[in-house]
Amino acid sequence: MDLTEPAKLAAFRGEAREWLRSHVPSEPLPSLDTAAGFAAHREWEREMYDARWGVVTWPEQYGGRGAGLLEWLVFEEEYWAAGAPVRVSQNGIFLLAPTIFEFGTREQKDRFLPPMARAEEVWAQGWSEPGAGSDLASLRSKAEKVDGGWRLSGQKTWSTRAVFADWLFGLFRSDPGSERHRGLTYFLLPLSADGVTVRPIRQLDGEPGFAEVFFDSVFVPDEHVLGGVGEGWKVAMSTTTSERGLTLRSPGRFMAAADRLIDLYAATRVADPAAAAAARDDVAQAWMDADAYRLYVLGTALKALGGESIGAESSANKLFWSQLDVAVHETALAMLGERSTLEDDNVSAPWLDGYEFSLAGPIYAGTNEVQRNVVAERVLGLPR
Amino acid sequence: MDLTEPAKLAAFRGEAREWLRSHVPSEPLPSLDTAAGFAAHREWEREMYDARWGVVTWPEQYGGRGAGLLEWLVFEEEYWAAGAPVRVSQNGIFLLAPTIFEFGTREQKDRFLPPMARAEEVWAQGWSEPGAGSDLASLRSKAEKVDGGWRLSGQKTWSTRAVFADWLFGLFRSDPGSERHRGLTYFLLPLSADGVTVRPIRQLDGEPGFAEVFFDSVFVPDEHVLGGVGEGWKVAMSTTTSERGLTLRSPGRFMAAADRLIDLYAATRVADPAAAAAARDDVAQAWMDADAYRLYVLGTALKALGGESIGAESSANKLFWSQLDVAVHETALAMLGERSTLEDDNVSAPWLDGYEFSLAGPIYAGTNEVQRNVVAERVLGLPR
Amino acid sequence: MRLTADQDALDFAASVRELLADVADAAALRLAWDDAEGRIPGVWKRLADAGVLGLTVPEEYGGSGADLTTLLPVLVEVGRSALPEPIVETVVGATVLAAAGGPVAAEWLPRVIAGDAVIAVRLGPGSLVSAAPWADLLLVPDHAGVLCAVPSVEAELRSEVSVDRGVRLASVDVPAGAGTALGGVDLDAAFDTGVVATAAQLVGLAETMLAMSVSYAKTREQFGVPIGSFQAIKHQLADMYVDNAFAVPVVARAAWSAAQSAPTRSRDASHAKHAATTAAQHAARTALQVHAGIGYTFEHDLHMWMKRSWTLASLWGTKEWHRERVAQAVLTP
Amino acid sequence: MRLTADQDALDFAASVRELLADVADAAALRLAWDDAEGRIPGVWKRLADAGVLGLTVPEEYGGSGADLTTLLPVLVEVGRSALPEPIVETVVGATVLAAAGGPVAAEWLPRVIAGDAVIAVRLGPGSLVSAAPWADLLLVPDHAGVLCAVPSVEAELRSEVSVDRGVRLASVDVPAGAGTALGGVDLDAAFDTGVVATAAQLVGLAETMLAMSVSYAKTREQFGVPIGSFQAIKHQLADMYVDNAFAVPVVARAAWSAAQSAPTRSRDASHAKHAATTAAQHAARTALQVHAGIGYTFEHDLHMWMKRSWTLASLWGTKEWHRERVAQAVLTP
Repeated sequence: MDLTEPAKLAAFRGEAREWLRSHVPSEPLPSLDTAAGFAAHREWEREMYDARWGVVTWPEQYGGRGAGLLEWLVFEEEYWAAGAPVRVSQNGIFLLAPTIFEFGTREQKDRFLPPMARAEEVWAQGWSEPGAGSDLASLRSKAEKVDGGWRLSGQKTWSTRAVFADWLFGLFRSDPGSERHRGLTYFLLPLSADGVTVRPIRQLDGEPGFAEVFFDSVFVPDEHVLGGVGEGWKVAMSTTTSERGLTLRSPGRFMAAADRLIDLYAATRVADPAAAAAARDDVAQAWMDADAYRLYVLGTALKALGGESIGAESSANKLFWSQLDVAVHETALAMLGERSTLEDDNVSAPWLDGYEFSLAGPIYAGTNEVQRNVVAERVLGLPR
Repeated sequence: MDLTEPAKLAAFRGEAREWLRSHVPSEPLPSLDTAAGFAAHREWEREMYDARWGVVTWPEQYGGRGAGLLEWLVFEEEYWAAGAPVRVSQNGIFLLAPTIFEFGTREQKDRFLPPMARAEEVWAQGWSEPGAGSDLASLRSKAEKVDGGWRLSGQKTWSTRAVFADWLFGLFRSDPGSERHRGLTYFLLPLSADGVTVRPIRQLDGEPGFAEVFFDSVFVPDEHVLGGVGEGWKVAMSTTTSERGLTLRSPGRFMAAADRLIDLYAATRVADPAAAAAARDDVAQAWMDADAYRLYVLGTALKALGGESIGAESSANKLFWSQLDVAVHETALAMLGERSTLEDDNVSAPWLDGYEFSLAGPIYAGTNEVQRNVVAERVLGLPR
Repeated sequence: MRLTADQDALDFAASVRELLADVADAAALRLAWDDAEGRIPGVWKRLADAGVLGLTVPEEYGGSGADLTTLLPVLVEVGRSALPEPIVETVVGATVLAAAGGPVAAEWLPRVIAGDAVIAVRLGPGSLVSAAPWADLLLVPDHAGVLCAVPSVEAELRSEVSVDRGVRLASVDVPAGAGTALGGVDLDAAFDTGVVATAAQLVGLAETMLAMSVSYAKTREQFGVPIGSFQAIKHQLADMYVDNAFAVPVVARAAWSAAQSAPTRSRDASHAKHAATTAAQHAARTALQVHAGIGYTFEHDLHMWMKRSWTLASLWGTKEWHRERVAQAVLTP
Repeated sequence: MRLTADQDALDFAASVRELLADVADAAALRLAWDDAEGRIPGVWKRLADAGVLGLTVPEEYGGSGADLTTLLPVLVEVGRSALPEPIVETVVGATVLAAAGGPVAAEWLPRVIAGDAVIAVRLGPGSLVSAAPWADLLLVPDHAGVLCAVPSVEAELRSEVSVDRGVRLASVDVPAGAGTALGGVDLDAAFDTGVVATAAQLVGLAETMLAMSVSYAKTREQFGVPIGSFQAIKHQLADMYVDNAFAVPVVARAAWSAAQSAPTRSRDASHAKHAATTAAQHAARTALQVHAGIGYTFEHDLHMWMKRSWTLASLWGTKEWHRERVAQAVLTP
């Protein structure tokens, strides 16, 4: 066993911390769900990209540092500890990019990765449909082959960032006779294309965090098909695995939240000792769970580096962080008491926002009910 | 609304309390799962019967007081508050007797009720079979019609008290071609009958609290069939409903347990303040839940007295008390710390026994998984 | 004995339920949420005309002189409909005024009964005053801690913005010398009345969230079947049902104890708030999980009930505060 | 970096696992439970011969001088098999003796390594001494609170009867003047070693209870299908898996911190005991619910693992005690 951080990794951490310390905006950026906020977040991404901190895990030729899993975990710890903004490019750099690296042509990589990394092109996802949520394989939006490309028709929903994003990646049924996982194709298209209509959906906090996207015979050229025609499911799964797995919910985020919770506890101990006393055990539990999550992900990363596959662990992972995230925020709100629902309170507002955000955790990227099925059937081998 | 205890009820309470105060054995009786303990419990039942406290809800002609539901709840509160022994006659007086009163012939009532009430004949139940637990309707033990009666063959299991009991009531498949709920008949038979073999099963605490019962062509005369031939399921359900419902888990039992928990808390606050502090919230929760259970059952009883049917409420009831019972004991064991597993410690032993007993709660009389299905389907109307 | 409200009280509540279904359905609620004032026009007057606002006001002031057990089922209906109206605040305020008596009571109580005045109160551990921005009269402690009746025009309010657009919260400062001191009032009793009234609303909120979830689970299909046929959904909804079913009689008993000024009044009120808050929070979490994506949207009605359960959980003492109050009552010899 | 034991340690643990499967299966365990002595004849010597007992003893005393991270996977195996042998007590005792050095260490450590001596220790918040009735040497505080090495023949034991027949607990009284005072020992470090070693066993217990439950759920049929095909069973088992999966790395890290005498050693040890205890208690409850009736019997093996999880949860500090210890480390600036 060896948990000492290697010198090279420690140096990387130091470099990241130093840069973040001097560049993270002192004031929080305006909400990502407003035009102004979206633009401000694009600028921040560009600033990171220029310093080669935007896509650390990418190859240098695409503006990254070719960072490995451990560097990535370290960078995320430093990123969130520094109180840096949420990543507007998240869908692209964490969900789509790994798929492009795996399935994209040389032309697609050169066309899509650089503007994605610079946040000049922000991506929205097109997975779910009104009738296809947890049951993703039941989607019906279709793609008809035409000369030189395809015509897409149908509707997607829960498309995160689609209101302000530039491009969308998603699955469409390219074989009319097909069912379930077969006959699907993975398309990339600009939201500005003719026939695309984006209808914002106000989420729990009232902001248009996601949207419905309607497709009325939208033309997409053949070169914007990612992976093989009819192989969309296989291609997409590589993405949703990474979504559930390591690359979307880095421990740094929860460690930072647990640290903020401890600060809140310290303040509450002065302002409302009884409320602090009642929350003490939960605060300790939250810190322990965040620490356990960090260790579990580290262990999984080391396994992956050791060549082991990490498939269904990502479901256990998602169950744990999504419950941890809700619990951390519930504990904070309990301490905030009568002020916990105030949107104009500097202390409460971030916790309230965070709570509303955390409530999506057990739902998206495969509900926790689906995740428990996955653990039971694929990890434990129970009958379907 | 009116929660004042009527004068007549208060008088009944006073009479019961007075009698119990002067008659409940000062020393706990030896374990029910030993021959000596079983005999001692029979004597106690006989003593209660002679004072007409044994079967208070029965008609006076059978040794009861014709007590209503409210009197019964009051008696149970006083009974458990007085620290009186567990009821060795339980299976008979609470499970079988209501069925005999409903379905029995005049002869059967006169034959079986008096010795049951005097604990001269203690009853064991014969429901479950190795292949039929939660899925009770799948039972296979059979009854063949012969001249003047029936011949029973097969095996029952989890037969509570069967090791020392005198008689058994149970379901057997009297129509060989039948399936599921059809073709079952309800039989009464002495465990001393030829062809009956009782094999004790040691339960969690190592004591033979229940048994397997084997039937090798056991003759049972026609007059010991309860209810109609082939109508056993309907007859039995009236019993299992009462088992799940009001008459087996009276609130008095949990109120007494919560009060003992509060005493333990007070003692722990002196002996191990940190352990008491850690348990404080759980102790308060336990008291609140016991009190809520008392109120819920009172409300249900008042509904029943108002002529409303209480069917599926009994499943909600079972879910609540079984979880409450486990929680009360877990809280006690947490306070007892390193001494919590000691069988020879006067303080720990009763809590440890109680914990082991409580662990059966979520399992028997229909597992809590089955109960949740019942609530979801029969109360909430969700699809099967 | 009877653990539910009397039949006439139930009938009255049923009529209020019809009234609210008529004038305060989800669509009306949504309009109120988007409205700067945050209330449903006309409802207050309708409630007054129906006799809700005067129900617990003593007859000498023109009220019906009923006790909390009679009002209880109405408060459950108010919770069921997530009504954005200051009923609890006004009812508690009227109770305080009636107990204080004198000219202030004589002046204000008839106006309350007629639906011409809203009262907001500050009692218990909190410092925010719910409904203060809506109130005509504020019952708040002055700098010396003496409860005073202060016309809101004379008070200084700092309004807050709650995630629940159906409530209005504010801090209130009373200038020295403003208002009329109220003597001879049992403030603990008044607080407990507000606590039980809030618990009743929480029970109603939980019932509606359960009903919404059950009907959604029956109709929403995934994997070719209604999601309500999955055991994972069934069991979550069953637990949600059980939690609230066991809170209901606890709240009823608390209303009885308050009406009777029983020695256990405060303990029972705290038990009620704790049980109802736990049930409503559980219901909100489960309802969202069962609705999944659609429940996470502002377009769907669910969030208005969820957020009301958040605010009512945080007002009149948190469940942790009330659990400790119960602990002090039952754990201290 | 590496969060699991080194390969040679894993290989060694695998060989111990084979040994235990051979000489300490459930049948042997059952015999030990029914036996007055409560141990499995010959196993102790076999473990000594395999090098388990000397693994962490310094080489100067004839041991292998390995640290806790090397012993860790062996301790998980001990937990998996619910082995009724005083390994943790003896390992911790040997650590204390080695730290104290001198003639006592020189006399006893070789005997420990050879499997000729069992040590029991009293450290931490508890007052019961686990394995004392089996011990040849007791390391317990005298009346002045100084830790002494006392041959058990010189001590007064009051044995207790635990529901777990695979442990032996006793209160120990040391007559004035008996034994040898042990100086220069970091008792907190020794206690933390025992805490982490116990946590490792709890993780192993949980793994076995999960495996038992999964295989039962695959074979037991009700309503015409394996009960493991019911979502209610699947989800309980999935949660059980997740709970333990996240405790494993916490325990590993604690072993590393102990081996390195890291400043966070005590915090990490307490975190490990808390996480492993929570996982094992959760596993015991779920395993019984999944097994239902059959799991409630003394004939079935499950109860031996359940009860071991109860005793190990209660020894070396309860999870509440350890949670508070973590709280004091992370919540106090």
